[in-house]
Amino acid sequence: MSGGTVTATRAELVGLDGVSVRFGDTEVLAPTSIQVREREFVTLFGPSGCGKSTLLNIVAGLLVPSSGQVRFDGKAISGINTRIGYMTQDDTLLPWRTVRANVAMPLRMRGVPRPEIADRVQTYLRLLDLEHAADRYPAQLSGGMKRRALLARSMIYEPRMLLMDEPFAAVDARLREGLHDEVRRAVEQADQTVLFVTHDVAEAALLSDRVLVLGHRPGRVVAELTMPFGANRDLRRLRLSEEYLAAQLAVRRALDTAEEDDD
Amino acid sequence: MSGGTVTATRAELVGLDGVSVRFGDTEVLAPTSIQVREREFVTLFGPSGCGKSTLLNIVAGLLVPSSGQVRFDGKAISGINTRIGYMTQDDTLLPWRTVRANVAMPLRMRGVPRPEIADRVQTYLRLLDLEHAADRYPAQLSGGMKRRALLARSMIYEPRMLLMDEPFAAVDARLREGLHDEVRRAVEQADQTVLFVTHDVAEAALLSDRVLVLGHRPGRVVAELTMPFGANRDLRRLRLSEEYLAAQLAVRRALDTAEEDDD
Amino acid sequence: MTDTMNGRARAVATKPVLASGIRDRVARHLLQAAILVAFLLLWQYASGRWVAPLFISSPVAVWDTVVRWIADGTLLHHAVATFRVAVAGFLIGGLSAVVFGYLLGVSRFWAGVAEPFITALYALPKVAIIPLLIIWVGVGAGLSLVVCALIVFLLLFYNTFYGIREVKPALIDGVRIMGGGWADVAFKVRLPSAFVWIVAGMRISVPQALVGVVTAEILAGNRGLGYLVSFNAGQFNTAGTLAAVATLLLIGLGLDRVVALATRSALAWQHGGGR
Amino acid sequence: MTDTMNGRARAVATKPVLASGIRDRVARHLLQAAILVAFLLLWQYASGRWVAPLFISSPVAVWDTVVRWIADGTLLHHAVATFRVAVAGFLIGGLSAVVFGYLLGVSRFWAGVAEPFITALYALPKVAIIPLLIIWVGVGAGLSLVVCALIVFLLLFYNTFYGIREVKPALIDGVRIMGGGWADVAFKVRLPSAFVWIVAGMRISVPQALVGVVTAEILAGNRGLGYLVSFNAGQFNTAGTLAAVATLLLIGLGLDRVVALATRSALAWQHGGGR
Amino acid sequence: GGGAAPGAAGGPLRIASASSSLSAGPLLAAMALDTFAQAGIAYEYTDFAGNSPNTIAALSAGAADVALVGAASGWDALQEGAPLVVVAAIAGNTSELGMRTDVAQRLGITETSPIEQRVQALRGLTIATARTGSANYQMLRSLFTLYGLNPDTDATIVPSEPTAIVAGLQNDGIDAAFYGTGVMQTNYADGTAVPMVNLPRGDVPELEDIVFATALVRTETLENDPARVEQFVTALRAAGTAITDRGEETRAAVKDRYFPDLPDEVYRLSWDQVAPAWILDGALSPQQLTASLEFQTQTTGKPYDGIGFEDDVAPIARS
Ligand SMILES: Nc1ncnc2c1ncn2[C@@H]1O[C@H](COP(=O)(O)OP(=O)(O)OP(=O)(O)O)[C@@H](O)[C@H]1O
Ligand SMILES: Nc1ncnc2c1ncn2[C@@H]1O[C@H](COP(=O)(O)OP(=O)(O)OP(=O)(O)O)[C@@H](O)[C@H]1O
Ligand SMILES: [Mg+2]
Ligand SMILES: [Mg+2]
Repeated sequence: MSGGTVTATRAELVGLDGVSVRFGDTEVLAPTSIQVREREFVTLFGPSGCGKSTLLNIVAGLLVPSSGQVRFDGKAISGINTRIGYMTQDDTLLPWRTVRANVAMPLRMRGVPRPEIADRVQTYLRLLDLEHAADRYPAQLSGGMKRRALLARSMIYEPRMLLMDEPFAAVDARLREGLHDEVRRAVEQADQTVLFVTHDVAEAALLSDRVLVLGHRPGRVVAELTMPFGANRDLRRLRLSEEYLAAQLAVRRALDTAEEDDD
Repeated sequence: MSGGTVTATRAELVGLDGVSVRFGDTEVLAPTSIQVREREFVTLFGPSGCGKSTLLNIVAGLLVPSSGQVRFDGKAISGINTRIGYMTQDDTLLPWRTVRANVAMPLRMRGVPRPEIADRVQTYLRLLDLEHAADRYPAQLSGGMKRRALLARSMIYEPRMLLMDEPFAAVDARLREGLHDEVRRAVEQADQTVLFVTHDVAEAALLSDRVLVLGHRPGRVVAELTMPFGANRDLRRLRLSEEYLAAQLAVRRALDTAEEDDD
Repeated sequence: MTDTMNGRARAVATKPVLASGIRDRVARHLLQAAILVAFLLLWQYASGRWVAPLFISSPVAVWDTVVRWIADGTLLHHAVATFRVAVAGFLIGGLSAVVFGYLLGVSRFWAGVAEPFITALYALPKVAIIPLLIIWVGVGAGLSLVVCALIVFLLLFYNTFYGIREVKPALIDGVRIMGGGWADVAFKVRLPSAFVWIVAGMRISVPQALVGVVTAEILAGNRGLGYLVSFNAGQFNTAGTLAAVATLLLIGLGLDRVVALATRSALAWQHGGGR
Repeated sequence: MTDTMNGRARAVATKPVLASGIRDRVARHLLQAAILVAFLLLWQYASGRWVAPLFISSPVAVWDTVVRWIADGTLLHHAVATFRVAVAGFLIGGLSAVVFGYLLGVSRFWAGVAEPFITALYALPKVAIIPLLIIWVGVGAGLSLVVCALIVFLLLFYNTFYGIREVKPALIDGVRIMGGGWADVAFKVRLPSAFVWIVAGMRISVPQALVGVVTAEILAGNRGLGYLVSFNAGQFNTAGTLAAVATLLLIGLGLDRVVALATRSALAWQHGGGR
Repeated sequence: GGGAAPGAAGGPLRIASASSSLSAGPLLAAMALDTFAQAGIAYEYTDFAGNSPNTIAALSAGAADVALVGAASGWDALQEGAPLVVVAAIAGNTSELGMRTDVAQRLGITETSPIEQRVQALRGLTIATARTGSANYQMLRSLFTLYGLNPDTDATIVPSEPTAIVAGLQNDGIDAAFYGTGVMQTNYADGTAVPMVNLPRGDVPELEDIVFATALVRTETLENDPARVEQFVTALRAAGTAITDRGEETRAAVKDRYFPDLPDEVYRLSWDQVAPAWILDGALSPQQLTASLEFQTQTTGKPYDGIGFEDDVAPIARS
């Protein structure tokens, strides 16, 4: 439980107070309060349609909630939040640019010198196994390759915070393990904060400092689990450990309870 | 091993002989031969970009291979194959129709009487937990809900064969288990044949009669594994069994070998 | 149409959405009224001071003429004549444009073959073929109808054609695999998908339908608003000319509004505001 | 453009793709040539048999006139005059259309405010305001330029406007989150995305640019192909009229081809053929 | 742009003409023989394709220095207060009425029948004429009124344009046409129509004094640069003299320059028909003005009391 206590003492990075969302007559999100601290890895976990992407959109400043306050780094969010990287659930690669150009875009917008851009793009393309496809247009990529290009684009500028909506769903098992390491490293060494969405219990248990389990109709937080693996976890060892299995079981049980509430 | 031998005696439904695909200068698929028999559940498993979706497109008649023969039910495929249901990796819901209308579409095209359509649509919407969203347009759905609507649309007309490209990736764990049952039932009771793509080792092991492991650059079949669980498997029991864990390990090992070949 | 700010969706309670929508609309209409009034005042002021009334008349004089024409029925008589022909011409030209644009949009080969000829027809100054048209269809309403239908056809054809081409092929494939025939592909995929383009084309061609009729009436007509325009222009009755032009503008704007309303509900699916 | 059949992608070796592309293109050009020849033969045959030469002259007579005009420099002199003005008018009208279409496309409020005024301007028969234009810009090249730029502006404006509106908002959001400013959004997302629309608008407006110049030249001119048209029409010299019209058509088609070529490579990303 | 300042005295004289047809014969002759050079000025010519209002707009805006227009449009402009002044009368009545040969035969009339009978015969016919509100259009209506016909109900008048008129007479689309000389000569030549009412010849005495084409300048031009106006009129008169004295040569020069492709027979017919209507000295009499204005009042219903011989006709144009 040491991990939980460590992060609990850090400053708040994201604060949602009584945030709710309606689309027309439908209440999509009941008033919800969530806090994410600096360098914390928080996972949103819950049934499809419960409002996970909606919550990420709110933090990204893309959606103004119907009620409630949203703070980022102590200040109310007004307008698009440019201090984050957002790996969306939908494809937002620009179809008229090659993979390389798409991935380089955030750096060019930030005025990074060209040689450095080329270097960093190369690094990320290698990391995501996209080197051979660097000069293809999105229409020429496979489904998983598009997701990986998007992932590269959201990570390359090392933003303060990463919002990741099912980032590894279309990635094969082997590459996925490598990326798990990469994301944890981002939190532990690059001081990034992560808000993560997945449907994979194991993934949620493995990576998170905290898991928020959501229920639906309307969406709301029904359980909160702190993962006991602490910072600087060794994923390789953790995968084979008993406590990891126990954590998975806990997450699954929380989800089941949440859904039984519904029925 | 009984399952393997049972399916091996059935008639061929899909036959690819020395099929290869090039896009411009890139060889995407090396000459490959694959057979799928009637009422068989075959899973394509392999790294992202190895040509899994490409293979499905060929069976669907959407892509004409650069070389080789493609048979379906004994006859060469020419043009779109309308005896299949195809759950694509990309979103192909019609944005200008509601979920209900999208799901009903194949039945209306087949001239099914209206009351029957309404019934069957209702059944499938319930099965996929979409009843409450039946009258929304695709733009008003969450990512997972879109995938589920697509799934309903590809299954509702109970085609001879189902092509499913990562159908459950965005579906939560609980619903997924229900859908696993449903798909196996389609094979065992409705005499359907399934060609399936997933990145989830456990899912591949659990559902398949046969798993084809693909390697990449260029895509090709590097291993073939027959799952020993036979027809009429009880998924609930299987999930807790030793042989299931063993099968998963076998799939994972085959994949690892395939990828080491690459490097 | 109203509740989405640029790139930033709003998820607010139903009431406030409507309220802000109404507030926006009121602001918009007030602004438009202000611009219109400013324009009229400027026009009235300029008339006789900066520009001779012979050329620009004045709003008051135009208004007087319009009132007089309404009273004696002149306006109704000519407006109905023009309007009728314009509607008929629009329907004929528009329908053939959609059909033809569809057919060429789905066939790259025939599109390639037909395209230069259509472009040539399009590049032809219509004034140059008026004599030929007169031989074929005579003068009067027939001529106006043909000119109008031709103009509408050409404008709408291009947009339909491009719209049909821009359809996502994956959607078509999906429908064909489900067992959809060409009619399903046409009416369930291609046309709905091209609808935004077709609507844009309609907004472009509706006013031109009127302009086409009026041009033909000016060149060879004895009825209609075009006749009123040229009749008054010939007598340097600028107030009369502008009164006819103003009526034309109002009819054009009115038709445009009708098209906009008729197509709005059919495009409702776009405004899910979802991401 | 060549290797995708309708809804059915082809993944064949590089060689065969090209070969079938070339075969298609040859077939297309042969067919076009056949249609053209058939048309010319029919025209020649009909002339004097079914229709008086006064109206349709004949291909041979038109050809003779063209040859004569080329020899004595008439054609070059007038064509250059028209072409120059058309290009300038197209650039002026086109650029302002893209800028203005962009600005209104991004702002729903201002679009709502400005839209009826633009529609009104668009619905105005240009012939009705020619006297006003003559007062403001005089006659000659200035008048042609203004008429041409106005027509191009209005046609291209609508397509740019709709194109900018049709941009997927998620793409814009993505770029803004990455830290993109308005210029990034404009040049990296909105304009590339609206490009298909703008291209369609250009194909619509290029021929009309010529038509605009020619119309102005016909109405008041002493130079240009429009003058040539009206000068010959005034003498009932139909061969001369049609020779000028034919030259106009060729220039129009040529300009259209230039636009098509210039825009093709910029749209290459669409033809990935991927699904 | 051509909207140059009115005082561009140094440059060529910018002549705008509503039409390059033979109605403007004296001007065409002046340009073809370049009597302008003899008078000491250079000129620049713009043709307005039959549209007098546009021509007057160009003149008023300073885009032209002299305008040759259909007189009717000129009177309307003057009545509406345009600051213009007549500097020359170019042609009297040049209009003619031609009838399809078979219609004339059916009605049993010829060019030599009494004028009353010829006009009455138009009852119920479809008659094409020039654009609505043009001089020809108004002349036709006035012809109707003179002989007791109602132009709005007794016949169908279709505004049309030259090619369409020739075609209409050839393919039976119309029964008759009323237009300036130079159009129906094509039909006379090929036999599809016959001349029926010839106004240049004086078939209708009431319409004889009506002036059909005039040359206008801006009042300020006359005040600031009378010499230029005089040069222009001098050049016109020189052309008039040439038409009288060297008829063949002038006719050939005009054909060469402005009608190179018109068949000889048609051109000759036209020239001979319209020549009597030209006002070769450019002079306008008070009677002609009065007749013209009275005629126009009949057709438009408008009074032309704002126009006076002293105010609106330059001394150089008075006879
Ligand atoms: N139009 C195209 N042009 C060039 N290459 C293409 C094109 N379409 C697909 N490819 C390439 O073909 C390969 C196979 O693609 P495919 O979509 O079949 O992969 P996949 O196995 O389904 O991958 P994933 O698991 O990521 O969906 C990829 O490397 C892709 O880049
Ligand atoms: N524009 C809209 N109009 C109406 N309802 C909407 C709209 N956009 C989203 N919703 C609804 O909001 C709910 C939450 O959507 P959200 O995308 O946040 O779900 P999610 O938790 O991300 O689901 P998934 O796991 O499937 O991605 C869904 O029920 C969806 O139908
Ligand atoms: Mg989601
Ligand atoms: Mg795939």
